[in-house]
Amino acid sequence: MADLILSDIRKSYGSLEILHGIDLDIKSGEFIVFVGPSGCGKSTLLRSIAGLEDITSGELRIAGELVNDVPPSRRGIAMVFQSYALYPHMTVYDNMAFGMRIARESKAEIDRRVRQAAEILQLTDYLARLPKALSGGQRQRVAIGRAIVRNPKVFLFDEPLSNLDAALRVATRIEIAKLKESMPDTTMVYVTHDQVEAMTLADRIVVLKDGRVEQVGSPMELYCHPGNLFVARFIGSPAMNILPATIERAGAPTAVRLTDGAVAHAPIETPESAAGTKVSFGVRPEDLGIADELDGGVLFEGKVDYIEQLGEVQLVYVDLGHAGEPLIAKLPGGVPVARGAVIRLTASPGNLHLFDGDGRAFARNGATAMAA
Amino acid sequence: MADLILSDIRKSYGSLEILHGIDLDIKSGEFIVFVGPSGCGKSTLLRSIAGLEDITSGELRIAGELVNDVPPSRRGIAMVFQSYALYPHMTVYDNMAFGMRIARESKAEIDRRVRQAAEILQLTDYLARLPKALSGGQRQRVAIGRAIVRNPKVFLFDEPLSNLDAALRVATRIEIAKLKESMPDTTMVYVTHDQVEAMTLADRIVVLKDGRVEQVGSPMELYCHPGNLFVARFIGSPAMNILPATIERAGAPTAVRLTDGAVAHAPIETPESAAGTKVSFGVRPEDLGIADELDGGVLFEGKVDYIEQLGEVQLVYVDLGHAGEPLIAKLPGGVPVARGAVIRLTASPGNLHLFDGDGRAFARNGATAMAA
Amino acid sequence: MTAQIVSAIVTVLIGVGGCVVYFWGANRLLDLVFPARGVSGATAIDNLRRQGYIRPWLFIGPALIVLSVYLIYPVIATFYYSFHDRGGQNFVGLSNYSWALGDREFRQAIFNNLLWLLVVPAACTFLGLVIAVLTDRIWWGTLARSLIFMPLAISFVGASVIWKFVYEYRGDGQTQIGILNALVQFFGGEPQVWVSTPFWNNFFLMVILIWIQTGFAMVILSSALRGIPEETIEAATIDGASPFQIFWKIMVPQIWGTIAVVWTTITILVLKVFDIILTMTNGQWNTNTLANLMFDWMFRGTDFGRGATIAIVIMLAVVPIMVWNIRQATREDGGH
Amino acid sequence: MARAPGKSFLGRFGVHLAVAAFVILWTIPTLGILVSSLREKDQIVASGWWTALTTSTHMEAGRLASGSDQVEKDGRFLITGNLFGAGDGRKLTAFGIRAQAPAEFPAGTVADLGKGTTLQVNDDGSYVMSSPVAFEGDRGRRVYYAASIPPSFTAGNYKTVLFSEGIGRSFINSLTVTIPATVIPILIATFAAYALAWMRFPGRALLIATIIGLLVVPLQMSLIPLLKMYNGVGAFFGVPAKTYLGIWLAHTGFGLPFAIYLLRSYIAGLPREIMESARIDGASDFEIFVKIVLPLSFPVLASFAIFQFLWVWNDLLVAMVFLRTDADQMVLTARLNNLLGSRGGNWEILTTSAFVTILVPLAVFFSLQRYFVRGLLAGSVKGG
Amino acid sequence: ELKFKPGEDARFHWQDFDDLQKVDLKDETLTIFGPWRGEDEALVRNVLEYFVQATGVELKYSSSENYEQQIVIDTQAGSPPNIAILPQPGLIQDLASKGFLTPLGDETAEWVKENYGAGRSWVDLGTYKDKDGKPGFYAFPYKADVKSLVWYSPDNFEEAGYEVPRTQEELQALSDKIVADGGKPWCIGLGSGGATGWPATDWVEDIMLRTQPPETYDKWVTNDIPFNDPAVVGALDIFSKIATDDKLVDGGASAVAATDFRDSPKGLFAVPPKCYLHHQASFIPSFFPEGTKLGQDADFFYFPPYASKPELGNPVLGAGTLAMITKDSKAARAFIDFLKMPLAHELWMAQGSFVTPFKSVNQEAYASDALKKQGEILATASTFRFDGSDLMPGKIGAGAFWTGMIDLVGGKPAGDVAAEIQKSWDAIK
Ligand SMILES: Nc1ncnc2c1ncn2[C@@H]1O[C@H](COP(=O)(O)OP(=O)(O)OP(=O)(O)O)[C@@H](O)[C@H]1O
Ligand SMILES: Nc1ncnc2c1ncn2[C@@H]1O[C@H](COP(=O)(O)OP(=O)(O)OP(=O)(O)O)[C@@H](O)[C@H]1O
Ligand SMILES: [Mg+2]
Ligand SMILES: [Mg+2]
Repeated sequence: MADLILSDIRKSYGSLEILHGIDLDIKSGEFIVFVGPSGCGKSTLLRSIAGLEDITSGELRIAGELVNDVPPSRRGIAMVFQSYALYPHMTVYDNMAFGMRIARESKAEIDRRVRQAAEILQLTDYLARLPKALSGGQRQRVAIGRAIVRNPKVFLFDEPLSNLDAALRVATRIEIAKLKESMPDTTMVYVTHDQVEAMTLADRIVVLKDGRVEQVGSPMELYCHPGNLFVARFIGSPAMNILPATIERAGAPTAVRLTDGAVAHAPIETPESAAGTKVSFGVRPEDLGIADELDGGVLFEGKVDYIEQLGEVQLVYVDLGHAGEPLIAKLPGGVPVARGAVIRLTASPGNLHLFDGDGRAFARNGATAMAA
Repeated sequence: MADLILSDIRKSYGSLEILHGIDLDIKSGEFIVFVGPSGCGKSTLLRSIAGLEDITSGELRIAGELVNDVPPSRRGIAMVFQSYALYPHMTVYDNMAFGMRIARESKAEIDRRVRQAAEILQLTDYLARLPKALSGGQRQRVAIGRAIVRNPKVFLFDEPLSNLDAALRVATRIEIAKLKESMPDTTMVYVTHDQVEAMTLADRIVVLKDGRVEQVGSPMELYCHPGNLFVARFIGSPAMNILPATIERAGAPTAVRLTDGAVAHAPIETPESAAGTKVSFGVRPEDLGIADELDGGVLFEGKVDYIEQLGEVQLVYVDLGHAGEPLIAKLPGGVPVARGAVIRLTASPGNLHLFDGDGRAFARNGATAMAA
Repeated sequence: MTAQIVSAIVTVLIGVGGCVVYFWGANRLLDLVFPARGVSGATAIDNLRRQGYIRPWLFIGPALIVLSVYLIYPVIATFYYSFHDRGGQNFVGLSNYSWALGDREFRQAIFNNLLWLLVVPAACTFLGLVIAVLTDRIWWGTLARSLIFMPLAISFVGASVIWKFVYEYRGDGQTQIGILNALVQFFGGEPQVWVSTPFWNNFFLMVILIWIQTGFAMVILSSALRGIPEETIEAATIDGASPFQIFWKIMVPQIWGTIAVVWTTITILVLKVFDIILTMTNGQWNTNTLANLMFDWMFRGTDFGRGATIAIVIMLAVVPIMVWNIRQATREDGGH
Repeated sequence: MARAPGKSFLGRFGVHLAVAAFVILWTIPTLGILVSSLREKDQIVASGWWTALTTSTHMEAGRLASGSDQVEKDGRFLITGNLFGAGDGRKLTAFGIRAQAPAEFPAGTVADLGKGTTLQVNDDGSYVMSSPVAFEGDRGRRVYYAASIPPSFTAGNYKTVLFSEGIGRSFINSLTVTIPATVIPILIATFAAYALAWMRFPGRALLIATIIGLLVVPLQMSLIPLLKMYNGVGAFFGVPAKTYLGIWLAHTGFGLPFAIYLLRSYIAGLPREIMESARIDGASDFEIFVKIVLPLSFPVLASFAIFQFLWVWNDLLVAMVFLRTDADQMVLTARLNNLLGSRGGNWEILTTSAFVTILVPLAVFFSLQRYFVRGLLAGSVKGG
Repeated sequence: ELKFKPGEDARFHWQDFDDLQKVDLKDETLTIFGPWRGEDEALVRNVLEYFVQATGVELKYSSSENYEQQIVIDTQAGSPPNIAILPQPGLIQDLASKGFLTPLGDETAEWVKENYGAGRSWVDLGTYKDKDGKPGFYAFPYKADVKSLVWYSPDNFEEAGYEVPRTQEELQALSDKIVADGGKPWCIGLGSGGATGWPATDWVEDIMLRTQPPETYDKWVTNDIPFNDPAVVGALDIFSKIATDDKLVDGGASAVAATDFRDSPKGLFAVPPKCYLHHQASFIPSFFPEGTKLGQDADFFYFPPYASKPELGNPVLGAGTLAMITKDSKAARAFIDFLKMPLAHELWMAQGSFVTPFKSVNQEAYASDALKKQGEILATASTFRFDGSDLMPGKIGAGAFWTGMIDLVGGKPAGDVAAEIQKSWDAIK
């Protein structure tokens, strides 16, 4: 039982406020992922939870207990540092065993758990080395290993996989997922930049921006119903295409007119008052398709500017003619497109997004959207 | 003009050989990406090129000149370190300006270039800060900035984007691509773990494993024609599914029988002698589809073990019944699959891969394969 | 007065400036003689290589010259004297050494020195470390450090006065002006003549050096402590380590190199210590040490031969430390 | 900023307590001489310095005025006067006329000295001795008394020391010796330490060991050969043998082994990537040294500077040997030393000069403290 | 500034000053290195000032706490001062034997013999062997200390009805009486930091001179009789009987070695007195409590001889500083000549703390009666002997002897102590 309650957490360095009042309710056993642009305060928030930073104001409760003044060692946490923080004078083995030795676990138990973690992280060959004789990825794995051999109530991970190669990353990610499954009561808080990690691991994702929570929700919720423009662009890669548009007819569905004249009908309810207002129209690159293949009418037409081949898919950058960023479409690798050629794209209405002038999403009739 | 020629480069730490004879021919202006599992020697190789490690044996030529004994500063390189290596006592601005100041560039020029780089890397607000007051990602950006303000013949990047968030990563990646384009003569050597980076940026990718080159080729070449099992599994995410099989009929196309009886016909030429031998059969998750939707016969049938929802796509883990890793299929997000249900999968013959007992790929009649 | 101050400032500027000019100028000169900028690639690289051979010597050159003149040359002279008679004129072979071996006082001094070597470096380093750690993060740490540093700033003569007022003995029943005896008396004990209590008086003398040198250890160690990466301490805190465990298992190992430096320096200082002994007891009551004995023979006995012989013995005592340090230095090389 | 290990109230309190204990232990002896330096010469050896802070009772002896001062009044001969000087804070509680019974009579009582002679001493020290017959002799009678002495301090010792002749000049001389003798070894040693830590050349390990070995060379052994050499050089070039340059170099030589040893061990520990990065940025060794190594070595440079400053500042022997002893070159320690009597019993001068000389090093210590920066390397490299 | 205006005070031989003015040393420098610091330095500078004013020489006087060390270094390194003035004959002997001193010549020796009280003794004192073993007169005595003094407080004596003793036997009786009265006769303090022990050597030497003929003393000092000769052991024994008897010394035996010699006389003036007698040389009044008036609050008597040994007369133990030429020059010679003038002595006599055996000086010039009395003791001495420990080699006289004394007061039998010292002596032969 280790739920985490953050109420109005603020943190300043000198006069510079980094966290502007974070409210968060993390249930025991939940897997929470923090995402957000670099420098938005993820590490700071994590470190505040760990007790490594004194929070300037607000309350932090772990398992119901106010821990504002409880030292880190008494909070029952394990943490993977973004900068590893390995003990430079200890071998990999000792780095991992340190916490358990402190807790006076038996030699045999320590050995068992260290070896097991080393196995998972493919570190068995390096157990006797000092950190300085390790590669970047190996160091990161040691940092992870150090956390997972312990048995805390709360796990804190600060970008634990950023230096790992794809295969190892997948493997470790799965290990973390399994770890989570094997300890259903353990709460995990995880910072990452990797969409895939966030999507696959999280029960809920917390999107941070400039020290504020933008949205909290399950991965699918964030993907399908981003609460605002920021989240919409932040979740998903490449980012959602956002275009200026005007509401032609409010209500449900709403009709919007794009700059180049095309009209899209989205199953989104807008208040009557919104009619005629300028809104942002969003569509994800992967929701776009070649117009004649799909049922809807042509939404976009433009010249192919640039193609990025990614193997099974390709990213097509389409110049819509008017100034602004190119539209990106993610098309299957097989679709023949040529640079410079004109391309017509469309998307199904259920995959369209609308944001008001302040960037807030219009409420959507969820069910219809999904079905469409 | 700065081509790089590595001949039989070896590097040992004490008695431990890390690089076992690397041969590589990098043309001037090429963008080369090193990939490989963590600890395979990428950083070491990069550092050897930079002159930070004395190579134990072999020859290294930059622009035709043997540089084994040339100090780093005279090799005309810029490098981004995996561990940042920022000057802790200098502000971000000074960190970036340092190299140019040493080169006695004019104040105005320094300022212009530093500000430009800061703009690109979104560091303008942090120019006056010391590294210790930066977030992980910000530090990494400073490290990149430091390299790009200089004007070297060869750029060396050691995982420059690993701490950046998706949006910034894409942006920086594109900046690097643009940078490359704006300096067609500058050679770039880039270490990354990120498939997408490798695929989008590289002219050629070098796959390393345990200090040896496994394969060198353009991204598509490696994706479509992995030279061996290691490369096949390493390139692409999730990794290619590899299954034991027996060659039923050699020649072109080859027929192989999978463990559970299905027979696949791949447009691959195998020598007659191979008939009946055990081989490895490979198919990428993204090349698999639900059997009844595609033309080929059913290749795999199994129970859905686990589904990972990634938004536009989903990863389906299929238990094929016999021991071994589950088969992974990457299916469009919309395809309805249910955990526990039986699923039948297939793939088009052009996307099948065959590897002999030693893991080497059988030569494929490239053109036919692509067409199929 | 102003003229004096001005001339002092000029003198200082000349002294310091000359030094700066040398380093800057020598490097400049090297760059000019073997230019690396603005010449063709191959020449530049050749020149760089040449620079690489020469530059280290430019860097250590002044140090080497100064060391040779001020230390190596005297060492050689000492060595020479140790084979000569009291005036340094007649060669006497090894007789000074054989004298030393047979001399009771010499053996006593060796024994005392061993005691000092066992106790003082360990105590100073340990106390210095503990104080450095404790004062590291409290708000009045700087003040506390300054107070503990203060003994170091007091000259040896001053220190001996101070300790006179600590160890001073007055007959039983009289007003004690030594605080130690006053305390003893206050608690009903009998005042002691601390500096002449056999065997233990060595320790009372050691206390003085410990009192002085702890500040030295503290200063160096506290600058080293601040170099420890903060995150490793944070990580250990999270790992549940107590402050004690963090101290022993995380901080101490990371500044081990500095501890070794401090230990070595104090060990060597102990080998050389004589001021305290000279002013407090002059080696009487069996408190002599080698350095004081050397001093005695040099300036009281005016026997240069024997003085030099003892000096050579002192220098030989440092050989194990040198060997250990060579090892250390070569090991670092591997790690770099 | 992260917190101190151990955040509990008890933990923190314990730290403060422990530090306080150390500080007290370390300061008591020094406090002793500080107090002593503010006391009268005689007081210093008469009672423990800690009693100086409280009122104490002392047995003292005084002499009455001699017979030549007597007046005749009402047929009796009177000698009056005061045992205490004007403005004296002492109070007399009892007096006596025999050394064996010094407090026989309470203050103010009239003591019978026999043969009709009486003596009355009041608590303010005033007395009246009266006798039916005239007093004889020119030696006044001795009386004994118990006086309670309020805490009394004097700045006299400091006046003696601070206003002694030539002290200002010596102060400047000391600075003239000390500043270059601190800066020069730092410069020379830092360069050497950098070379020994980060440059490759043959014989490096051996050099390091030699330098450590040289730490042990006893200063006293070096003086004679060096002075001989100075005299030789001076005679050869026709310049004085004893110059500031000479003493700077001498102090430099004596301080170098420790400086190099200390600095090398620190500089060798700087993260290698930073140097590599600078190297790639095109910096030469000289530039790396000046722009990277020097600023990053501030903490250790500051520590060494403190020590070297101290040693030179407090040094007497080297200064006496390598400098002339006239006003032009006499350093502060030598000057203060000369205030001491030939037999060195002037505790008040010793204690006072100990405090006078301590001030400058303490100021140096304080001002260099701020270079003991925490986390100087923070944020530069990741991993570890 | 001259302290006494030339020609004005009849106590001084101003003629000397006029003579001195005939010596022209305008372009000369004279460096003098002496043992006097603090107040003494001021006094000696006053004297030197006359030399400077008269001759025009540029004179540099310096001293140092570690002057022994420094003179060794300076002479050895070849940059000695012109004149060194030292109180240790042992050290001078060493310098002479290494050839660092310039002989003063027979006429000077002759002069000393003629003009000084117990002149022979002083000449012997200044005569040392040079490098080749040839004896020569090197050290000119200037400023003496009388050591055979016992200090007391006249008031205390008066009150208790004690008389100044004239013989050792009377002294013994007095001591017994004091004990019987419940007091402690002696204050003895041997503490002197690194030189702890030396005051006891004065005791022993004084006792030696009172129990043995001067020839034995001389042989002892040169080790012609061993240190553990019964004659010496006897003297040690007499001293140890006093110093180790808790009844006889203030603070008890254990305080003897621990008490600083500078603090120890203060016991005389304590209320009530801690002791009644203190054996110490003529310099000690500078360590009396501030305001103590010599002659009134404190006085001394001559450490008396044994009535049972009339043949030994009135021996005096003393010490003094000796001037020598360490670097010859015209000015150095002139300075030695200056020291031969009564004026050079009188100028210091008049400032106090100076005693001289020079017979031609005007005794009226003494600053106090006490000094005058000391001067008389010196002038009327039947035997004068220089402090023996200063005559012994440094390692003994300023080493083993001191240590031995500490052992002695610590309770070690006199015979063992003597044997131990003799062993050290053997070791340096
Ligand atoms: N100083 C050293 N001593 C011994 N082995 C070392 C040393 N430095 C690195 N190694 C080993 O060399 C191998 C290659 O290291 P390198 O840093 O080149 O790996 P990498 O490919 O960059 O890995 P990563 O992607 O994790 O950064 C690793 O196995 C590492 O453990
Ligand atoms: N010591 C400090 N003083 C001032 N500002 C700081 C300090 N440490 C961090 N910051 C600032 O606080 C902000 C949040 O930092 P934090 O490390 O939490 O970011 P982050 O979200 O973890 O970023 P990243 O993904 O790049 O690691 C950043 O803008 C950073 O510059
Ligand atoms: Mg972070
Ligand atoms: Mg790497």
